Amino acid sequence: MGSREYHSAYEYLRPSKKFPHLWCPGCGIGIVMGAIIRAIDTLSLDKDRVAIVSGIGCTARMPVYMDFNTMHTTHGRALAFATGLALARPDMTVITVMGDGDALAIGGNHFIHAARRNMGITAVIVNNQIYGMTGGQVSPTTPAGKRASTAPFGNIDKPFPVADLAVAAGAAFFARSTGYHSHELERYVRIGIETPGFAVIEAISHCHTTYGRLNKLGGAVEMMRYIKSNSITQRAAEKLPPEETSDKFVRGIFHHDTDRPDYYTLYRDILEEAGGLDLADQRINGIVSA
Amino acid sequence: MGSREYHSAYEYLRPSKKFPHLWCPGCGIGIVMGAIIRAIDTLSLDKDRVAIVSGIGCTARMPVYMDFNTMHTTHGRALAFATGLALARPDMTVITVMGDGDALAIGGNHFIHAARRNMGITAVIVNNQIYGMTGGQVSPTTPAGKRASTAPFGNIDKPFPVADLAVAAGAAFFARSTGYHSHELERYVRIGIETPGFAVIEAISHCHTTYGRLNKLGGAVEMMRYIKSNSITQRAAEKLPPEETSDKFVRGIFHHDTDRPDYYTLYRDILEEAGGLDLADQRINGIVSA
Amino acid sequence: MTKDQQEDSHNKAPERTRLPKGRVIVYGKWCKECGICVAFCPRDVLGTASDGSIVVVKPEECTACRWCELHCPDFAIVVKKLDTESD
Amino acid sequence: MTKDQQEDSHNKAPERTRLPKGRVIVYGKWCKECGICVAFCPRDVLGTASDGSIVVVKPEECTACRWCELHCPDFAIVVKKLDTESD
Amino acid sequence: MSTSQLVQGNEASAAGAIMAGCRFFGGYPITPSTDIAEYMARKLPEVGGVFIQMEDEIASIASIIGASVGGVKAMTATSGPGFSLMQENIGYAAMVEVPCVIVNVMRLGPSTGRPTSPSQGDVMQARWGSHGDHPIIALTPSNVEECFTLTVRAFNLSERYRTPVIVLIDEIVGHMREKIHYPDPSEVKVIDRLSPTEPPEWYKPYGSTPSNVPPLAPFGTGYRYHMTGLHHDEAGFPTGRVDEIAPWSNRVFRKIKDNVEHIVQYDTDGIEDARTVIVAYGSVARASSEALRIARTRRRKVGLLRLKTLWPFPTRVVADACRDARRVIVPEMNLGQIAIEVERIVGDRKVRRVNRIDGEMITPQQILNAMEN
Amino acid sequence: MSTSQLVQGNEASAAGAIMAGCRFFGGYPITPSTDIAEYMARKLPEVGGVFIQMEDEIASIASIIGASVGGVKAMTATSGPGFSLMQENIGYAAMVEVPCVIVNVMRLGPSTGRPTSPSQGDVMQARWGSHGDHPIIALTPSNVEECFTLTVRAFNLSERYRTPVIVLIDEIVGHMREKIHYPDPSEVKVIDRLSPTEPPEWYKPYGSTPSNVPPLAPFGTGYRYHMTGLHHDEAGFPTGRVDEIAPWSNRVFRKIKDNVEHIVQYDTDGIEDARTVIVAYGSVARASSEALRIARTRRRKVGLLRLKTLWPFPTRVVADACRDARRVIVPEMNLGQIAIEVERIVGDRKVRRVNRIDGEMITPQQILNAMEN
Amino acid sequence: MMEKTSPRYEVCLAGSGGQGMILAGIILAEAAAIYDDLNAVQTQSYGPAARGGASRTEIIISTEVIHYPKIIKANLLLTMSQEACDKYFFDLRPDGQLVVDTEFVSRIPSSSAIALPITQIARKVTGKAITANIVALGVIGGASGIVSKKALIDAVTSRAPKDTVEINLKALEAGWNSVVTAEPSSAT
Amino acid sequence: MMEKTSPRYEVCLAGSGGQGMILAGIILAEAAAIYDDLNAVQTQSYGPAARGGASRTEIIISTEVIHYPKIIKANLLLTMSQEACDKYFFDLRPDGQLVVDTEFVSRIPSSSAIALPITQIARKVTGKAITANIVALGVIGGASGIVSKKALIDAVTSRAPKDTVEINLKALEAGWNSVVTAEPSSAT
Ligand SMILES: Cc1ncc(C[n+]2csc(CCOP(=O)(O)OP(=O)(O)O)c2C)c(N)n1
Ligand SMILES: Cc1ncc(C[n+]2csc(CCOP(=O)(O)OP(=O)(O)O)c2C)c(N)n1
Ligand code: SF4
Ligand code: SF4
Ligand code: SF4
Ligand code: SF4
Ligand code: SF4
Ligand code: SF4
Ligand SMILES: [Mg+2]
Ligand SMILES: [Mg+2]
Repeated sequence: MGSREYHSAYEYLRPSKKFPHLWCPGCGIGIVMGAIIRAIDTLSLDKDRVAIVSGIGCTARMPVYMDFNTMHTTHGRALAFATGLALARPDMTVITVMGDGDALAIGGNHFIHAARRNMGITAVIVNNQIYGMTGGQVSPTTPAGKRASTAPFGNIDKPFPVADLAVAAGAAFFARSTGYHSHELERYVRIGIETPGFAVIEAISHCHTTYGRLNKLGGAVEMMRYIKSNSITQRAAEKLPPEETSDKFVRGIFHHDTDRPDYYTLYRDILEEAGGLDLADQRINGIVSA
Repeated sequence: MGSREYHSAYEYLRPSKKFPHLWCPGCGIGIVMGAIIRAIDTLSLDKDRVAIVSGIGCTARMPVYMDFNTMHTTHGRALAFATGLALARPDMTVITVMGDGDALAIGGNHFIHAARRNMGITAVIVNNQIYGMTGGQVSPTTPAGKRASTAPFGNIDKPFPVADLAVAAGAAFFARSTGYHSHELERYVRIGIETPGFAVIEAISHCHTTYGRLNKLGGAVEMMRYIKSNSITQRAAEKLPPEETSDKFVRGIFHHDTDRPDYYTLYRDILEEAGGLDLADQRINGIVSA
Repeated sequence: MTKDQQEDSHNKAPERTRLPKGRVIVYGKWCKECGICVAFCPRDVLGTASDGSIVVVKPEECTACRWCELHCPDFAIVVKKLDTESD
Repeated sequence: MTKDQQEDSHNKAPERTRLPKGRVIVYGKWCKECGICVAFCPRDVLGTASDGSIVVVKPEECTACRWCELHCPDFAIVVKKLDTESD
Repeated sequence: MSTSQLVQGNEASAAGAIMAGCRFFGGYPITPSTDIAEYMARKLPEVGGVFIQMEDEIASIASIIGASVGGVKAMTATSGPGFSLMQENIGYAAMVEVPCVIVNVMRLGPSTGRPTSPSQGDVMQARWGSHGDHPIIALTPSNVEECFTLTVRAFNLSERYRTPVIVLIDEIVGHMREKIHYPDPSEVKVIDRLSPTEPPEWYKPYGSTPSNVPPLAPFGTGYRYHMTGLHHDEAGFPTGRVDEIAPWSNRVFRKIKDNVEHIVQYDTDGIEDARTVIVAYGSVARASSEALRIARTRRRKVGLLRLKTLWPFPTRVVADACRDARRVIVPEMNLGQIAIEVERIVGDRKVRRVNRIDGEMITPQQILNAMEN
Repeated sequence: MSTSQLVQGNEASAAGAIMAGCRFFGGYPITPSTDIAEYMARKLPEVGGVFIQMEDEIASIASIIGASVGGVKAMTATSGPGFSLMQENIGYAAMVEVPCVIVNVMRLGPSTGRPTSPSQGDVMQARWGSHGDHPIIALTPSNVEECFTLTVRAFNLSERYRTPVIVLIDEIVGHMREKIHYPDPSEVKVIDRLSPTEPPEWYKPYGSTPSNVPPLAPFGTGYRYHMTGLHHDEAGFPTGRVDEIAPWSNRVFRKIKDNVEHIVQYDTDGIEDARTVIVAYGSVARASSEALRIARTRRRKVGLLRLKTLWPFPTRVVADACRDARRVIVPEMNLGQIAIEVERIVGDRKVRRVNRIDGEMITPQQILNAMEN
Repeated sequence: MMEKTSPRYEVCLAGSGGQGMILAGIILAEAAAIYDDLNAVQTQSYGPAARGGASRTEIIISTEVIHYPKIIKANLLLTMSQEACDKYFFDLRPDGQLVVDTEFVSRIPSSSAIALPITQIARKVTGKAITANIVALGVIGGASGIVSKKALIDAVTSRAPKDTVEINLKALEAGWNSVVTAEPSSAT
Repeated sequence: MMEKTSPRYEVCLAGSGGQGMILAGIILAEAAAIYDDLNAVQTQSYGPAARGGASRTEIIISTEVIHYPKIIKANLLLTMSQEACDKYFFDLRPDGQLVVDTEFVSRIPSSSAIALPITQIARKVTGKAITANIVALGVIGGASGIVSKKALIDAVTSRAPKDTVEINLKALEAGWNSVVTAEPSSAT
């Protein structure tokens, strides 16, 4: 992506009739999408061998715009579909993009099980702390006390500590950044893709249309400022008492285990023991070269 | 439960035509059931105000035999049913009994969300590391390398670290013991019930009929010995390097937070703010006294 | 068979005289003859008859520790304390 | 409006002369006029016209830092480096 | 609450629920039903009820069954994808005979389909979506007023017959605003489930009674019984005995079948001398009324049978209404679901289906066309 | 594999899948289907395939769709409760037109019911279980041999028509052991989905083609396209345009409807001059055959139409077979599901339903009784 | 009001998401149904959630029972975007009244259209472009005579958040006057 | 074999879970179908999973195509528990043969029953009570003549785990001899 006349992401977009995209003016999802695209570009992955799988939500509309093998599935199930695809086609890079509700409310079970198995998937969660698509309902990452259309008196649920949950469940990699810190985010996505096994990148984003409006946090610009000024690096956070960081967006790599083999690597041992390893490799080659 | 002629659990059982129960000779589930009953007895809870809710599995058959308000629901959903019951009837003590598959495979999402909300439920997981009811399939707690009917080459999935998962998700209490250590187990269940919010007690148990047979671990007696000699207290485990404890059943209280209010306590604030608190209390009294 | 009970100190009953401290009753209709009580009774009070049923073989050894009652998966064993102290 | 860019050191471009280092193109058909680029450009290169559209108001200030390009949610801004070094 | 208001169908349904005594709502947002959850989130706390947004639709339906077992009337609301996820537990509710109400605001399927477009695509699913044979009640409103009244009725039927009741609202009706007048709560007839009067030792939650609807004791009131999705005996305990399984099935089907006359509601417009009868429901019945009006200006003898109860299917009503008709038109925003039942009753030769599954409403003209050829 | 063996129905189905080219199985254990998963866990690794036990049935069906999109033939197996949970994603597979096979070994419902007892209670659910209108194919074997052949056929139909195919096996047939002879793989006709031949720029995964079944490119082969459960245009991208939604529906229903003759399989026994025709399927067809044998010894003119394809419903076949019959008997281990379709076609007056939902098999005698009165 | 030959009057308001068309439709229906005691049904079609895209609401007002709740052929069509104007113009009956906001609609398909800079009026009168929907409501009321001014005022007063009632009434007034003074009601 | 008047012969084996009745049924069906080249269908009914409770298998053997796969009226009923004997005796046809293991069945409802201490024989001959099902198989074979001894031997050999073939064949032999020497086959 050197110097050029066209947008750095252009060759990864589906511009023909898909743009302008459906997101609200200023929505952070587009920024995250840019970071994912640049991460893929940096790794020089073959577009034909990259799959983007999503569930349902504003975030989950991302695949429409990205020129890869793209699959927009059912709400919460992206990782389950991706698991089938990743095991059927270990030659491909499989990335899921999910909203916080998609990944952690209805999709919570697939999330912890994909982590447990260390499935060879990179999961980007766009956490805007709300259900954007359906108009601002409370999500498992809505902070306590914040308002949502289904939490008109303020949220009493405790939000998931996503990093802890992912790591406890078994993810090989967990990092958090924000749309504002798009360079950092890009880097985390890249490391996630490079990590064998299940890598989770939580991208804090803003939904001014619902969350911002309901919580009087202003428009896109104000919310980006808000996220920026409420974010803190993990290193800085470590030096502060927990009370002072509990309502901050702590950025950084929280966990990185490159030693644990991903699921298909272990499955190859079974194939070998059963005598089917060559057949498996042939099958995959057969599909690719057909 | 002083000295008497009849069995200490007798008054909590449904002996008429339900016994002998359906579990295999020597199955550990009955032992765990005894511990739960004694914990309830120790707390002198009113039988009429105790509900036992289960999903589906060998463990989930427990409620049949227990003389409380008992509900055998659908596979994996015990906590979701129990959530409705606990919120409708905060005057009751709601206990769920689930197998490892019931709680953590199909039921994993309800588990982490009940924990996140700190729902006022005590969840006893009978972890026999296998699907007993359906004849020995792999579960999310089957240790790596062990055999199951659907893991004939040995399990390649990593088992969940249940304590870490429960605590990360937000449980107020987590403890682990075994059927062999039934006194300790009883005590943990008691503390769990006393703790406001979501309390998880993992009871390691044996299924010699499936897990034992498939992994050549012998019958009920041999497996109880196996569990006993492979268990270790948390205190002892802390002194050992992680490699030496990774395949042990570590017993103890891993987490106990009595400060965090349970969900309904927080909900009462909403009721108060909306002006419906008295109506809510009246409604509940109305049901009870009708 | 190693004596589990001997390795297991917190189940060990204190040494006493020959007088039984407990009366053990096995309820045959519920007992499934799994052998857990027999294997783990710290005093070898229980045994298996030739037809598989559980019998009290050394009543006098019973310390009324109730291990058997608390671990019988079938609620098929009751231990009655025989000491004179009232409850 | 506080100047975010001034608080934000890692986005601050080094001081240069008046010669623009980048040429900024806003693609009107995709731009939704959200104002992000305007608000955060560290050099105030961009502004909003009276009809809401985004215009380059201080082309000479552009350092080609590409912040705007990387953060435009609509992929509607392109920054072309104008320096003489070949790429 | 007793002057006229301009109210949305979804909101009227939610208001009806509260008026019927609903004090628990467990739900998961989904277009076009979300207004119901949002209304409940605001209003239930005011009346001392509990609103909870669950983690998914499976948990939502489970939570309302749990609440109902605790003695609290409970409801959830969803749309197609969520309704599919609820199927297993709807069957559970039917099996354990626990009252609860499920509102499905139908959008265009299959799958994610077109979330904001109307449809009547889930009518057969309401009947057959869960595995195994079980009876079900499903009601469907045509206007905002009925969103209110039929939701009240859904609760009443559910309590009276100890059964899950489904309210099928098409997106048009759910999102439509009309003037309605909420009745004073004292004017609303509210039915509560029977509680046992016998002492606990004698209580049989699944006993045979003349009405075939045994009383249901709330948990925590001294009746300690067992509830299971396995086939069970009269006391609620699992059974494998054919002579206990068969009576259960007989009873639960009879409790609905014997009361079809009571459960079924419909209205008719000029079917007495009609040569052509339109059988319709939901918003499509309104297109039908308009077609009727126009056809009459052309002196055609047409009538309308408008169904408010879809399940149990009003077989006798349809048979009677169509007996003398030469043509029966069944317009539906699906590919012909109720039409199958109508064909079964009147024979498939008489029936003209008018269908549309592109997310647009059926127009009066389409129905008029079906009268012509 | 080519001598005679005594094989269980479930196992024959699994063996058929592998023979048809299935190389991915994602499943979740449930009685009485678990044998299929267990067989796959042992055998798939031998042939280079992937077996994975997923966390639940929703994930199971999702995983097989994902695998199929990757170009690998895939299957799952379940029973009633799991089948209910799969409904949302079955609709997704129909919407995105991705081939996959779902085996449902039917047990007694509703709900948990009686897991080890047989039933045919999920027949209508197979057709209507997912929300919104969508076509489906469902096959049902009566013996172990057919468990094998119809599973092979399920894959072939699924690949040929780009559609999910459901194999409904009742517990009797699934757990029954009979002698069968596995064919040599070379004798088995295996159909693979069409892959595109045009260059990627021209490829339309949902384009209109004469067959109505556009080719499906596996992911990762140079055709980068989009797949969505929203209504979509020919290229696969979401659309809200009526003129793009309607053609999709037309095409997917036509791809099945136009090929009903090819999809439908059945056999008949003496229906030519029968006054009484039995329409049956699954294990109940065997009770029917026995009843037929006995009735003939009594010189009765009875015939049997045995269905191997339930959906699309063989309307013409049933109409033809029953045209001259005075009575049509439909015995089912449910409360009358296929009977509804038969009544729709032949009129409800002719039809005698013979039903049983207590977990016991229908006996020849019950069917004989239905001939008498 | 409602002094038409047909008892049924069909209104369609169309624009982009965020322009408040649906709220305007609700207020119009409420004015007719509650304050003028007519019958009214309001329906809407819209894209996914709150994001841009086309948004459209239909209001049927009648002295009689309203069966069909959707437009058959509109008596009045207000469009606030070119896309909506192009797309929905054919839903207008030949003698129907088209109203456009000239800020967004430049190609006007009818010579008898009421073409006003609605959003500009809003900006001018209230300083807020988002009150354009209320200006539009005034225009519709004034142009069609289908609801009384008083009913509109009451409806706006009851629906608008307390602290915005004043500016919204200003917007309404401005809209109403823009047609009642500018040109006679085109409703026949 | 199969020299009956009716081509169809129905066998029912019933006992408690864990007694291996279903496996015995499978071996019998396999002996008939594979090694004697007859037709055979084996079905089963059982409670939840591996735990106790009643367990029952039905085997239909025929020279012709087998339609109905279940027993109509059994030609032979073997019961290894009193409960099973009480419950299933009425499924036996009047001229059918009852076989009971006297270790478990004391109340025998038929005077023409073959009553043998099957499990005891197993214990005696092989030292393992779990081979009782194979002894029973021998009894059935010997008593009914429905399958050849060779077929049974082949079937047992192929189904039994390698290291247990020998003791299982011993059990089979013992069962077979117990009836063939003890009393003539009761099959007519
Ligand atoms: C089974 C099912 N339930 C509910 C919905 C409705 N729905 C669509 S998106 C969504 C949540 C969106 O929130 P999130 O995942 O955080 O994504 P965002 O829109 O915020 O990016 C919901 C509940 C659905 N489509 N399917
Ligand atoms: C929806 C659904 N899926 C699958 C099953 C089948 N099933 C019954 S119990 C069980 C698992 C039992 O394992 P676990 O929860 O560990 O309990 P255990 O029997 O070991 O106590 C399964 C998969 C079911 N009943 N319902
Ligand atoms: S609703 Fe929120 S998340 Fe969705 S596009 Fe708009 S700003 Fe983004
Ligand atoms: S199968 Fe296992 S878990 Fe189930 S009752 Fe038997 S021993 Fe217990
Ligand atoms: S532990 Fe209980 S069931 Fe087992 S042998 Fe002893 S008394 Fe019998
Ligand atoms: S109470 Fe039981 S375990 Fe203890 S000594 Fe007596 S018999 Fe043994
Ligand atoms: S950030 Fe992009 S969309 Fe927003 S105003 Fe700037 S160019 Fe336009
Ligand atoms: S590249 Fe963009 S952000 Fe950077 S100075 Fe130039 S206009 Fe501003
Ligand atoms: Mg979100
Ligand atoms: Mg288990």
